[in-house]
Amino acid sequence: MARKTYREALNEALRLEMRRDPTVIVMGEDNAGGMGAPGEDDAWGGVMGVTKGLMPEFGRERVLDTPISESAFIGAAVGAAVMGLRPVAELMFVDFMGVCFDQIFNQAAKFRYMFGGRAKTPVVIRTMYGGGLRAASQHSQCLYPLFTHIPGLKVALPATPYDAKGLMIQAIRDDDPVIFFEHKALYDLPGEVPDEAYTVPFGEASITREGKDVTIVAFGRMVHLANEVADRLRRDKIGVTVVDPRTTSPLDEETILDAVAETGRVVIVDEAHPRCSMAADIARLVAEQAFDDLKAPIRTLTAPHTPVPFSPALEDAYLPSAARLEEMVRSLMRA
Amino acid sequence: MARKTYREALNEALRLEMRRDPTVIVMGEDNAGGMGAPGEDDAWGGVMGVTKGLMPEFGRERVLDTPISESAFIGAAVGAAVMGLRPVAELMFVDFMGVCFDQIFNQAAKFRYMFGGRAKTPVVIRTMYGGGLRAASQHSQCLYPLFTHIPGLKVALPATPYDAKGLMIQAIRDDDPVIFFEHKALYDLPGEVPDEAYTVPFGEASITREGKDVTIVAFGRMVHLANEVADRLRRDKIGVTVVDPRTTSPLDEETILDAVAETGRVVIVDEAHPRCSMAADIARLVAEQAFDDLKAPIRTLTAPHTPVPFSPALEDAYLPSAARLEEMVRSLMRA
Amino acid sequence: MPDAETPLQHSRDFLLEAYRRMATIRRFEERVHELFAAGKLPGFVHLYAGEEASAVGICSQLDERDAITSTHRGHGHCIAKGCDVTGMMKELYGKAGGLCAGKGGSMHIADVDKGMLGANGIVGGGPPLACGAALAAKTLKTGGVAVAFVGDGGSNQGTTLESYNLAKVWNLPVIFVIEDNGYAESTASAWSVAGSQVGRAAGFGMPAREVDGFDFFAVYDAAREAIGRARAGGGPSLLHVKLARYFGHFEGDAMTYRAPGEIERLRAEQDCLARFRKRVAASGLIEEGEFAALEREIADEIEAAVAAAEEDAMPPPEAVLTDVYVSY
Amino acid sequence: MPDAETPLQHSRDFLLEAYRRMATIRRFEERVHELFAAGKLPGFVHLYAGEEASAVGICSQLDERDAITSTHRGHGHCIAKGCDVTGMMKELYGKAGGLCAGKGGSMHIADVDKGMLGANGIVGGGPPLACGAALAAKTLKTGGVAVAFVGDGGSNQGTTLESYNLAKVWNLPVIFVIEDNGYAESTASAWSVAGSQVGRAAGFGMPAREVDGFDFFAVYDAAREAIGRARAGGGPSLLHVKLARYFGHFEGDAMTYRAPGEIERLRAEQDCLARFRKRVAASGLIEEGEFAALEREIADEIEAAVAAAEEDAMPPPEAVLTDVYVSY
Ligand SMILES: Cc1ncc(C[n+]2csc(CCOP(=O)(O)OP(=O)(O)O)c2C)c(N)n1
Ligand SMILES: Cc1ncc(C[n+]2csc(CCOP(=O)(O)OP(=O)(O)O)c2C)c(N)n1
Ligand SMILES: [Mg+2]
Ligand SMILES: [Mg+2]
Repeated sequence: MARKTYREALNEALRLEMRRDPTVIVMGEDNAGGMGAPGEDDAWGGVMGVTKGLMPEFGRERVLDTPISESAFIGAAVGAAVMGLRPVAELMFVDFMGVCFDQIFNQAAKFRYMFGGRAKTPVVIRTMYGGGLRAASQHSQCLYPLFTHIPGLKVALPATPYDAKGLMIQAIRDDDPVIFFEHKALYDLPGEVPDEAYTVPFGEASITREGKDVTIVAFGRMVHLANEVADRLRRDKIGVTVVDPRTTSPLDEETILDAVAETGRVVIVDEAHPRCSMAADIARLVAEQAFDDLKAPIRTLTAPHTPVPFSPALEDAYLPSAARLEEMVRSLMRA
Repeated sequence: MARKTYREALNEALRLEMRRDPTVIVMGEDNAGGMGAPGEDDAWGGVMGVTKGLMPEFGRERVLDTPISESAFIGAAVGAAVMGLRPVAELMFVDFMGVCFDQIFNQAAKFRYMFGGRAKTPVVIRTMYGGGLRAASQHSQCLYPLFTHIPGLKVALPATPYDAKGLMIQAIRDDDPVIFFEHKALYDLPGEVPDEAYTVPFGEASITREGKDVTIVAFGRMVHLANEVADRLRRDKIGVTVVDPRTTSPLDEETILDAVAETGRVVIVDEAHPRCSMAADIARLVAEQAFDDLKAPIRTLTAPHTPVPFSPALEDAYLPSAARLEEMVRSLMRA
Repeated sequence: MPDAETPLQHSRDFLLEAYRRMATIRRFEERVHELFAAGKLPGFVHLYAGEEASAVGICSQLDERDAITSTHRGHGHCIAKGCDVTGMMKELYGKAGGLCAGKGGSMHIADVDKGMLGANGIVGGGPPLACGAALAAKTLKTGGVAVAFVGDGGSNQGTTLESYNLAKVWNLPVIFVIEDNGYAESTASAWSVAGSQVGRAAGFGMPAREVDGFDFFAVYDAAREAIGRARAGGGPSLLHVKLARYFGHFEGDAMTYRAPGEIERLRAEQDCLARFRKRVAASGLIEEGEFAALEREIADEIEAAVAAAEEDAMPPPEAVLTDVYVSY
Repeated sequence: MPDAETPLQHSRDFLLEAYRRMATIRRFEERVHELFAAGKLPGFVHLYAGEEASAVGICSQLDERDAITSTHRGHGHCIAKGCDVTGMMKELYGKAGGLCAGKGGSMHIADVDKGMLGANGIVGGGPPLACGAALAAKTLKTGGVAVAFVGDGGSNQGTTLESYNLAKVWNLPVIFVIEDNGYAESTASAWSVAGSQVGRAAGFGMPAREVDGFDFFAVYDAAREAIGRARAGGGPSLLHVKLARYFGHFEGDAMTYRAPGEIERLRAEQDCLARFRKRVAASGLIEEGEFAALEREIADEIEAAVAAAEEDAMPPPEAVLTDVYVSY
């Protein structure tokens, strides 16, 4: 056990699985870097350095740089998965899904079903999401609700280095297509991460705080806000349970419903836009299946129905904050 | 006033607006048809005949056939909108969004915001959606939740010929990008449609049935199922209010909340997949803002979390049916 | 399928088998045409009749290491790659015993075990997948190649064009086959395809040839070169195969955009089956009577497939929920 | 910008104005580089320094009827198309008075009224939009043209390649300018671009030329021909402009993938400003001293822009919610 960052945890997961299984390959723009260039090899290791060092260990045959042609190379990862590889392809920012979504949602997601169960597509698509880096409208979106909507895809959203590693190893070993969301503001987050390989199973939520008054269901980076608020409210004797579903598809409905049964109050915090979001999705789950447990209206905290603004002053106002979450929980306790 | 089909209503809307405003142009694959071919001109009028007859009246300069290059021509419609035209571009089936989504959700949807309010993008993207024609997984999806999620887009889903015409005219005159969803099983549906131009404003739901016991919120083709169920239940003295939001973005929250306040029970019926759907979206709205009005859990009826199957036996089991909707309402009354 | 010595010195067995495949496609499609008109088949159906020399000229040189991706017009590619016609017919009926258990239908018919990675409802959906199949073959060193069948209309899709570049940059064993039947729906390729297919390939540094798609042997020869190059590590190639479809874009299409008499003339003068028979009969290797016998056999086989499909059960409603994931 | 008689007989005014624009870009980018390093500027910033001859060589021939689409590396295109540098600097700071009211930032900087349709955070985002601007000009008969600036990396995006075909099929007045600075992030275009830019254009039947992007006059001449063709209804063209960027892919990039001394050599031997000065001074039309005076003026202008940006207010938090729709 050692302290590692979210980035290091991901790198380690990829490295361990590549060592274990020769069919695992990695591909993406500048995933090694320096391809065809006169300078250093493995010059980048991906734009955030997550794949750094893999090429020197596994060679260019297993760590492939790509042209800027997401449809072609994500589609190639999908096709290769059907034919026996376990590719991990990087869609650098999830905001770029618009140039390659077909290969993900009509091909990878549907093959097994359309082919009557006679195919499997063990592909992982790693992608970066979320706000906070002043990266503006086309590089800050969450968009996991769009992928969660699509049957046939699995969607993982690790909030911690531990989960990042365990979910990534599970994603690679999983026989279904997995969209793996890495929050760009979490790469430097440290945490305890065992050195050996382990998996975090999909569809198992993690309960990061326990309390009897309010349940907060939080996704990705929002889990840290929720933890912070729970810790703060504990001092005022308000008990908060924080549920981090870790994967939105499959979704651990049971843990969420159990928590709500216990607390009777629920706040859902989702960094995505509000409409047809995970906030809405969980609200539906609870309102349909745990209605009689509820002591108060369901509350949701999301980004507003606007693109992500550039200016720091605006982005700070845009993102869900711990302060607003805390106020929402407090107001729910008063209701 | 005359009886016209949904298809004719759409055609008339396009024709009237093209006559009124020379900046309105129409484009899409085979929207006239027969381009470069030795046979008939205007050979198709689109794959469903919606644009038939426009080319003979307005010429090839205003009714453009396109290569199968959705990114290029949908993007061209978007760019032309910024530069002074009001293009109506056809994305034949919404299932094809995956090859051109970027131009819709990162470009058209975000220009106004990213450019600080200093641009407008009056483009309409017409697209066909929905099941029932045995068109299988890649030609039967709904997908309007994905577009509803995106700030900057407006999303229209007419259920009747009257609304089809009025919403289309509104969409063309609207200064924001509109994704216009036409249900493929409704094109032959007849209804009363005035001959002159009129608009149905966005964000105004239509109440198609009134009753005091249960509210059904229904979208697109599902509105007809809801009406059928309401009529059947009326005989058993169960009063059903049916709300057809007509546009999912903007959404007429007030009419929905008023109806729920009156009935205290709500069923949402959505042909889309369940996760992060409009069913979830409305459930959130109600559970958050009308919780105290509720006498029973919110219920939702959607397609399952599976791709759309081909076999008629399977597709019939897949699609929400009036029988299941009726049973759901009845069980809610018993609860 | 047994391999041939050189293109013009094929074995009798090879020729009979090639003809069997082409004639099976033709018969299959003609029966589907009738069945659709009779209201027996649900959904959208696109027929391959007229184009048989392309699928068979190419797939007759592929084996179980090799994969193909197809289009919405996929029946011919299926049969050429060895899919079972009874399973196919059942699939078109939406029956439980179909190749895809009734879930895929004509537009998504597939048999991954046979290296047939699916018809595709998305124009341009196949080429990236073919790059992937080729990458798998290259990485796993199977010696396999991948063939992406693409229509003239599909040649304008960005996914296709990107794939040319990726295949070249990664030096993948893939062959792009542009089946140019002159139309994408009602739109002529003469209008929609700027430049030329061969010129485009050249622009990406990829060897390419235009091929007479009515001539099985021309297709065979061109494909032989391209497949050989791919197997030898020489990277991707493109074939621009010019041919024609005999039926509408989809079943139900009135085809008013075509010239009067166009199809009749094509059938009379360019039919790939007729040309094959003529050429082979001239060589003396196979007699006309043998072809006729083969055709009767095939007709029986297709009839049996139809009967089996008619009799097969619809899938049970519960099957809606299965096969979404391997595990969930 | 005043137009020139023939490419090599430009007026003094034209040359001064062209140089002013190029030098403004250079100075702007150098200041942004410093400001970013000093932690003054948020977000992702990609600098255009080194490539000035391309933006100005082309945009100096455009007027208010004409539109351009840009890339993530958009500052140079903005300045060349006449955007206000103070508004730009404020935008980079995320201030209320920015060209996009602080909502866009470097990656989405735009001024639609000036025909600058935006930097673009999506590689390949621009070319379809440029086709649309060209279509609008054609339909409205304004005589306008559209220019899509694209990087070498962006030349591999399907959206770009599709646009070549659409532009040709629709005969649009659009010019695709591939600004090939040798790299897409850390990846060399020598590796990622199979075939050639000119060959690709030819594959789509589009006239194309390779151009020395360090030479303002070479760019000007090639663009003149392409723009003239487009205005005259002759359809699209492509220019493959070879040039180099002086800074990293984005600010913060250590550029270990470049050869040691590469940038120093480029700056010393190929600098487009230096070459411009040398050539013009040789002609006797403008003296070195005049250039120096111009540069001091520009430096003052940029300093004033920085000061104004520093002083400008942040947008109020409520502004998050505005400008999403015209009405909702
Ligand atoms: C992305 C996408 N766009 C449009 C369509 C609708 N469509 C199906 S087939 C077809 C024409 C295809 O033409 P071509 O590629 O020449 O193949 P052919 O039908 O001639 O075999 C079109 C436009 C589609 N299925 N997918
Ligand atoms: C669709 C998409 N893919 C990837 C990226 C990430 N990205 C931003 S710039 C860039 C390199 C672009 O290279 P090039 O087109 O040559 O432009 P240059 O940076 O050299 O000016 C990449 C990969 C992106 N913004 N959009
Ligand atoms: Mg065709
Ligand atoms: Mg570059």
